Amino acid sequence: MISFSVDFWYAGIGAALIALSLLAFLLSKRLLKKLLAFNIMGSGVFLMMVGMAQTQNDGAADAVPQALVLTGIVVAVSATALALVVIRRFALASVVAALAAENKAAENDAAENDAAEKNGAERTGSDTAVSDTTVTDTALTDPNLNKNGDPQ
Amino acid sequence: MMPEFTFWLPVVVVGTSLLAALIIFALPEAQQRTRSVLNIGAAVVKLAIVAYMVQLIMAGDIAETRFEIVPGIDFLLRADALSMLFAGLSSVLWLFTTLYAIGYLEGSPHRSRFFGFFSLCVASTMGIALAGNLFTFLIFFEMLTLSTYPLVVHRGTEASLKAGRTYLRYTLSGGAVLLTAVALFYGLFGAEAAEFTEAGGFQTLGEGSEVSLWLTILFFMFIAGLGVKAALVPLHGWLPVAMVAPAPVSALLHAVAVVKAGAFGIVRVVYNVYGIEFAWQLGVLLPLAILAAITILWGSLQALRQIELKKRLAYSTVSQVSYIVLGVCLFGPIGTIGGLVHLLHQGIMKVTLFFCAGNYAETLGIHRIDELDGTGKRMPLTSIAFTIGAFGMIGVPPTAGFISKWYLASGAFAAGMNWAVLVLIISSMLNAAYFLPILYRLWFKPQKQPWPDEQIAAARFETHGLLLWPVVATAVFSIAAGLFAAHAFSPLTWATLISVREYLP
Amino acid sequence: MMPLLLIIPLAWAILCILLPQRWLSLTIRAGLLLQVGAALLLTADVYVNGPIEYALGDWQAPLGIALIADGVSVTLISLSAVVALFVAFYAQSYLQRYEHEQTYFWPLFWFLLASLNGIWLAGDLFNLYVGLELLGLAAVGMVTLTGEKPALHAALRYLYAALLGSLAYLAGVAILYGAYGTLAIPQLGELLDANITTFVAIGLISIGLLLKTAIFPFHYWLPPAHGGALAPVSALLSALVVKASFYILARVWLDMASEINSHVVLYSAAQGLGVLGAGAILWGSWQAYKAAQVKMLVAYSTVAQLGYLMLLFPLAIGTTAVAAGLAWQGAMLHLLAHGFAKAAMFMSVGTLVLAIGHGKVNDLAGVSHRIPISLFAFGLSAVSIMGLPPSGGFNAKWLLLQSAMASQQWWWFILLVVGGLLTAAYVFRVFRISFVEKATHEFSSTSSTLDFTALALAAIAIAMGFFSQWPLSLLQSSGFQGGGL
Amino acid sequence: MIILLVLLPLLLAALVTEQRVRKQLWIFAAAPLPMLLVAAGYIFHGDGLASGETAMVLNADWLLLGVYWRVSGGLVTLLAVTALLWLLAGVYSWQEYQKNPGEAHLARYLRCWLLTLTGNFGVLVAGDIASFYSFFALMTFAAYGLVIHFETRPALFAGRIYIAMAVLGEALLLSGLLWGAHLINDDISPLLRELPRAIAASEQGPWVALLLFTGFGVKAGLAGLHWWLPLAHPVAPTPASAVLSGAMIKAGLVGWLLTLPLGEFSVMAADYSNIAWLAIGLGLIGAYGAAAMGVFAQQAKTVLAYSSVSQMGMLTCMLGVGWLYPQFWLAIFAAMLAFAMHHGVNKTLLFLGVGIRKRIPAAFVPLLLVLMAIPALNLIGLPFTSGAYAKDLFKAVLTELPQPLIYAIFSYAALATTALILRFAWLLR
Repeated sequence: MISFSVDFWYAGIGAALIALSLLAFLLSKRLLKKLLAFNIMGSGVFLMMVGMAQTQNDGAADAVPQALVLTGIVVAVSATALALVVIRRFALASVVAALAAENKAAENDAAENDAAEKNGAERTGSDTAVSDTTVTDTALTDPNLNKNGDPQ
Repeated sequence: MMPEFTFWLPVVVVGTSLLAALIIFALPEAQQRTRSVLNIGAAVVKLAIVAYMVQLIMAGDIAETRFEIVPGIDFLLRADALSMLFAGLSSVLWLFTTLYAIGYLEGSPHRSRFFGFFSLCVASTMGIALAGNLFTFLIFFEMLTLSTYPLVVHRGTEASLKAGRTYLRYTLSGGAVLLTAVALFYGLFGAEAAEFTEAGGFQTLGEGSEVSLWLTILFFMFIAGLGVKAALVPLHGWLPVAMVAPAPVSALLHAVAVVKAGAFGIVRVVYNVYGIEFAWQLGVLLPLAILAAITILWGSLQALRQIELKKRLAYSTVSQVSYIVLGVCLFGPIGTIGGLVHLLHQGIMKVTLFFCAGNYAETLGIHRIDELDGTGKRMPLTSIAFTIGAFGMIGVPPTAGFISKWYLASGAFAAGMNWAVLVLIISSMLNAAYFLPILYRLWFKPQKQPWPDEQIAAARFETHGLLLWPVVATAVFSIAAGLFAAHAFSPLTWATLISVREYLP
Repeated sequence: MMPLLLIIPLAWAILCILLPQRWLSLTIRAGLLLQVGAALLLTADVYVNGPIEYALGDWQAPLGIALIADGVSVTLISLSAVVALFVAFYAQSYLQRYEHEQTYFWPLFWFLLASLNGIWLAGDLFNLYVGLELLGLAAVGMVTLTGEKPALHAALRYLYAALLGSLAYLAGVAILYGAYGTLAIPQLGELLDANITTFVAIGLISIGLLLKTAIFPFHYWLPPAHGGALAPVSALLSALVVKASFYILARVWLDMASEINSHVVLYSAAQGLGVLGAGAILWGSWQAYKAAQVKMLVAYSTVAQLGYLMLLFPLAIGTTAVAAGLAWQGAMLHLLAHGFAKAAMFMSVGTLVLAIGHGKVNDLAGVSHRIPISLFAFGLSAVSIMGLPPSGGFNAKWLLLQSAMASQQWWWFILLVVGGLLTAAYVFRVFRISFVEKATHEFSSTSSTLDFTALALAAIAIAMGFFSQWPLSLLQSSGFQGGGL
Repeated sequence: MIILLVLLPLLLAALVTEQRVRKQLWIFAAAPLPMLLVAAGYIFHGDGLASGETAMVLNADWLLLGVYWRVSGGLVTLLAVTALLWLLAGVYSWQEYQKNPGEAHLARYLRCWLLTLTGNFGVLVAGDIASFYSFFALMTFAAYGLVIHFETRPALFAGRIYIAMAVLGEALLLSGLLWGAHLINDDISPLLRELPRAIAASEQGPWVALLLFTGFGVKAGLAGLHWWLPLAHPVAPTPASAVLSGAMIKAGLVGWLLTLPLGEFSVMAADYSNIAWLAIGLGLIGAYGAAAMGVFAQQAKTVLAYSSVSQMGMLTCMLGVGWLYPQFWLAIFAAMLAFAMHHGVNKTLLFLGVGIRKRIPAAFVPLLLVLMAIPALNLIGLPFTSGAYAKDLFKAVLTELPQPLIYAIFSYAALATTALILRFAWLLR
């Protein structure tokens, strides 16, 4: 019987969900978007797990997949919590780092200007315009793709 | 003989220097006295045990340590006649080199590190000597590379680091080739064929063409792997470059440890793995003899061109070690004796020469040959030792070199390889060509300019005691080894004992 | 006895959170000794009377959680117990400078240990999933400890890779459960037949595990994570964490799919895994040779060494029983030797960087006579990593060589030999610099426990060169063998 | 006891030191004395040694490769003469350096002198090949010290040529001896006396004989290999060149006599006629060529050097003839020995005369010239002189041989020697 019983529908939708969220996960650069995609993918897997299982012992409710899905959900929630904390801490750290970079740049300019006055060369004070990259924006982009070289 | 007692002898021999190495590493730099006592103590203990084992072997007994290390393969340390030859040489010369090194490195930095790796290096040489099968031999062969690298780069200058890099490039790739050969050998012929037996394991093998093809390929892979350390011609590049190391290191490397390990490996492979008769039937000995001959002549020619004393001695080592390889290829007991006895004689003579070079460098700051004028008068004892060593290298009687050249030549005649005698004679003349001018400068030329940098003034003796007496001792040894060659305890008799057992199927 | 191995670490994790600072070091030491004692007792038990089954709360399969302790898992338990012991001693003196990190390090350390033991003992796929997740979260937590931007950045990359991997793994498990109705590995072993669903399931599980083991194409997260973390953290990560997912991969391929893995699809997939391994060796060695930071060098070395482990699959699947047996022993011995050696290497490098203050390879000038013992520990561990005798690494390489020869797969033979040389290339970079005479930085003194713990682990790696017979005979008695010995 | 005689000079050499060498000059004379007395004792008193018999045998198989030294009948006279010559030269140098002690490098000279002396005695005494070659090498290398004693530019040049030729000679000699030793192939330390029989017995014999002939030829001033002789003698101190010419050249001859398959051995397997003819040819070329070059020499000692080469040429010719006709070998052997001793003694006297000529006041010069006329005439071979006696011995044998041509050339060689002696007298006036 190849008629699409209800369970296969669940499994099919689960698979579709997984595919879509995987796509979103890989393409997006923003950290939160990736996290959301991960959660959707998780629920897709759980849906598939429940859907697939029904076909075993002809319709009677089978406890095992339920238990598995429950544990899966618990694990997914804890993983998301950890991810959120780390993203927040990461954003904070990159703001701090950006500011530090800014004042270091400022100090260099000050040193240059003094040096310029000291050796009397008239130079147009081209203070380095702080590139107005929105600090929060860079912080939240996807760590996989941004290219700021070695962690050190 | 209680079997239990002889089980532990080989391990103790290797263990003494390992233990010494570990303790010395832990010793802080300042405790110079304890370190020297420990060094010399370990050397003496090792010498005593080796002497006892020699006496044991004479009685026909076998001291053996065996336990399974990898499924199907044993870690085997066995003291047979051939291993005692090499073990005896290294333990005697290690004692002298330690004394010399203590004197040579007086007041220089990082001596704990130096002596640690120094004893580690000798532990691996002992391991190589006592290895009972190819697997154990490979273990200690690689350990030797690792323990000698820090000695080569001991000074930490740019030149020694570059030398270390070349040294590694050669020895590690050689090690890789050897690993492949040993792995293939174990894979194809199993563990018992890889065990060193007195007359080699292969006479019985049927003449399957496919098998003998594999055996030939493996033979030349063994030679390539071992040839790096034995400084056969295309693979000798590291030897002259490693001359940057301090004198005791180049003495130990070139006279005892590294170079001899390679030659000893080739002796083991030809005699105890393949068996001389089978190797002769296989027809692999002739190309090896030709390669050795080329190395002999090439080494001597290169030595002529060198202006630095240690570089010239290095190239002379390249050519002298190939005498051993040539001796191995002379199919016949006399040729074997010649090869084996030269293993010892070259060790003793070359150590003397390097010690003298070290003395000249340390006392008068002489590194180049043209600075040697008139040193005969300033440092008579060292120069006499150098003269004895040089005459030994040329093969002038009654030095030890003459005995080995005598046996090599007679072996060559016996094996019908007359061209080998020609090679020996030409090489002796080349040796004369690059050693006699040095002797001429030592004795017959007056001192032109003041010494480059004279560190040790000429007190009652020409230089520091610890530098002088090892040189004199090894010089006396090389004369005694020649003069009393036929004596019961001489290296020659021991080599005859080995070769008799090789040819007694 | 077996649940003790889970209970002790979990209990100690909680203790470490609750206890005030003063009693912390004492309790940790007690916990460690208990842990090692339990591991050794279990090993003896398994060695004497073979594998043991234990159903938690005696719920039978398929619902209940079954713990299986056979030769392999017991060996790995003792590996993790011993490595954890030395890393803990190292961490106690290493973390004195990091007050803030100290408080969070220890709970995570015990969680990590608990999850590791969970994985080694797990009998069914879902248990493995839970263990994997707990392990991943603990590891990520540890990587974030320092709180600086690069560490957080690396932790995020690691987290996302881990999550992606575990979801793929879960999908595979779901399909398997859907198709066969059970998740216990022994039962699945009998039920599996070579059809498309099984291949897809195994494929998904493998991709998930490859991501978590950071094998060549998926290795991007490992170097920044292991390189950037604190020394004890990176030691634990490199030595144990990446091995757990490899262990599961080996169980899936060689134990669960042992009957069907001679099928052409799986056979060629195994060769594919081998190619990935080869890629890992070449790429990892090349990157290590180029790395400027010494910690990054050691991290890339891990990537390369994991490549050797992947050679287990092409050598053990679809080959004669002898070749498979040799490959299995070689891989397991390599896993053990690499565990000890890499932990020692990371610890010694950590001490060196701590003493110098700078992390670049060129800053190590003149280290050989100022911090000799750490460098000596680095040397000994390097000997095992390079696979030079007399070390555990060499015996492992030897067994893999023999297996490659027995199964006539000469390309792996050549790869193994060349791999050794490549490793030597980047290891001797460090040695070359350390022997330079004049130091470029002044050295702050470090406590000697740092040196001696690293030296102890390195010595074990070298000693395995002589005594590799004990673990190998232990593996003999394990329930499953690659290709059935 | 014999070991004491041979190694005594070696021990004395060890005693010589820089500071006390002035007072140790007596060693020059003392070193050869005991060997001379013993050898003389054997010749004159007691039963005397028949040629085959050996005395004072030393057999130490633990030394070197099994050492066997003996004083054999044939060589004991040569040993006595060599010891005598070394004594004469020793006394001369003792007196000479007694007068002007300011000589530079005296200790080194004395040590080289004693080492060369040991080598020379050793060559005559050694019975086994290894020690024979050892002493031969010792003599060759130590003589270098004598040749370049004054360290003038020509002396250094002569030294360089001497060493180059010596090394070449040693190489040829060593390969010959080794090949011969292999042919004996009984045990590892073969004896010299078994060499001729082994060489004769094997078919590679001619090659080995050629190697030995040329190897010893360098020392014996064979034509073509003699270049070092006329260079070394004039630059060396007088006693040194006296000994070089008188005693050491004979070592080459002794080598031939001991090793080459002469006499009853030469008829065995291969035929050696072509080598014999080579010897005769080179001998005669040497005799006449050296004389021709000697006549134009500028210095007295160079003339004497060329005269030595020419005399050795005649000896080589005798050897060649003896080799060709084995049945006459014993007679020729006796003639060669007589000729060698005669030449040794007279040549040494002439050399010493040249030395004395410079040292004594003008009044005594005519007396000296008269005294030196005796050895000079001896060399020319005037009737009733030792030269004539030796040559007649040989000529007696030659007459019975079917070789009229060699007889003629050989007798005319006396003319060449006379020309040389006249040139020598002219230079000395």
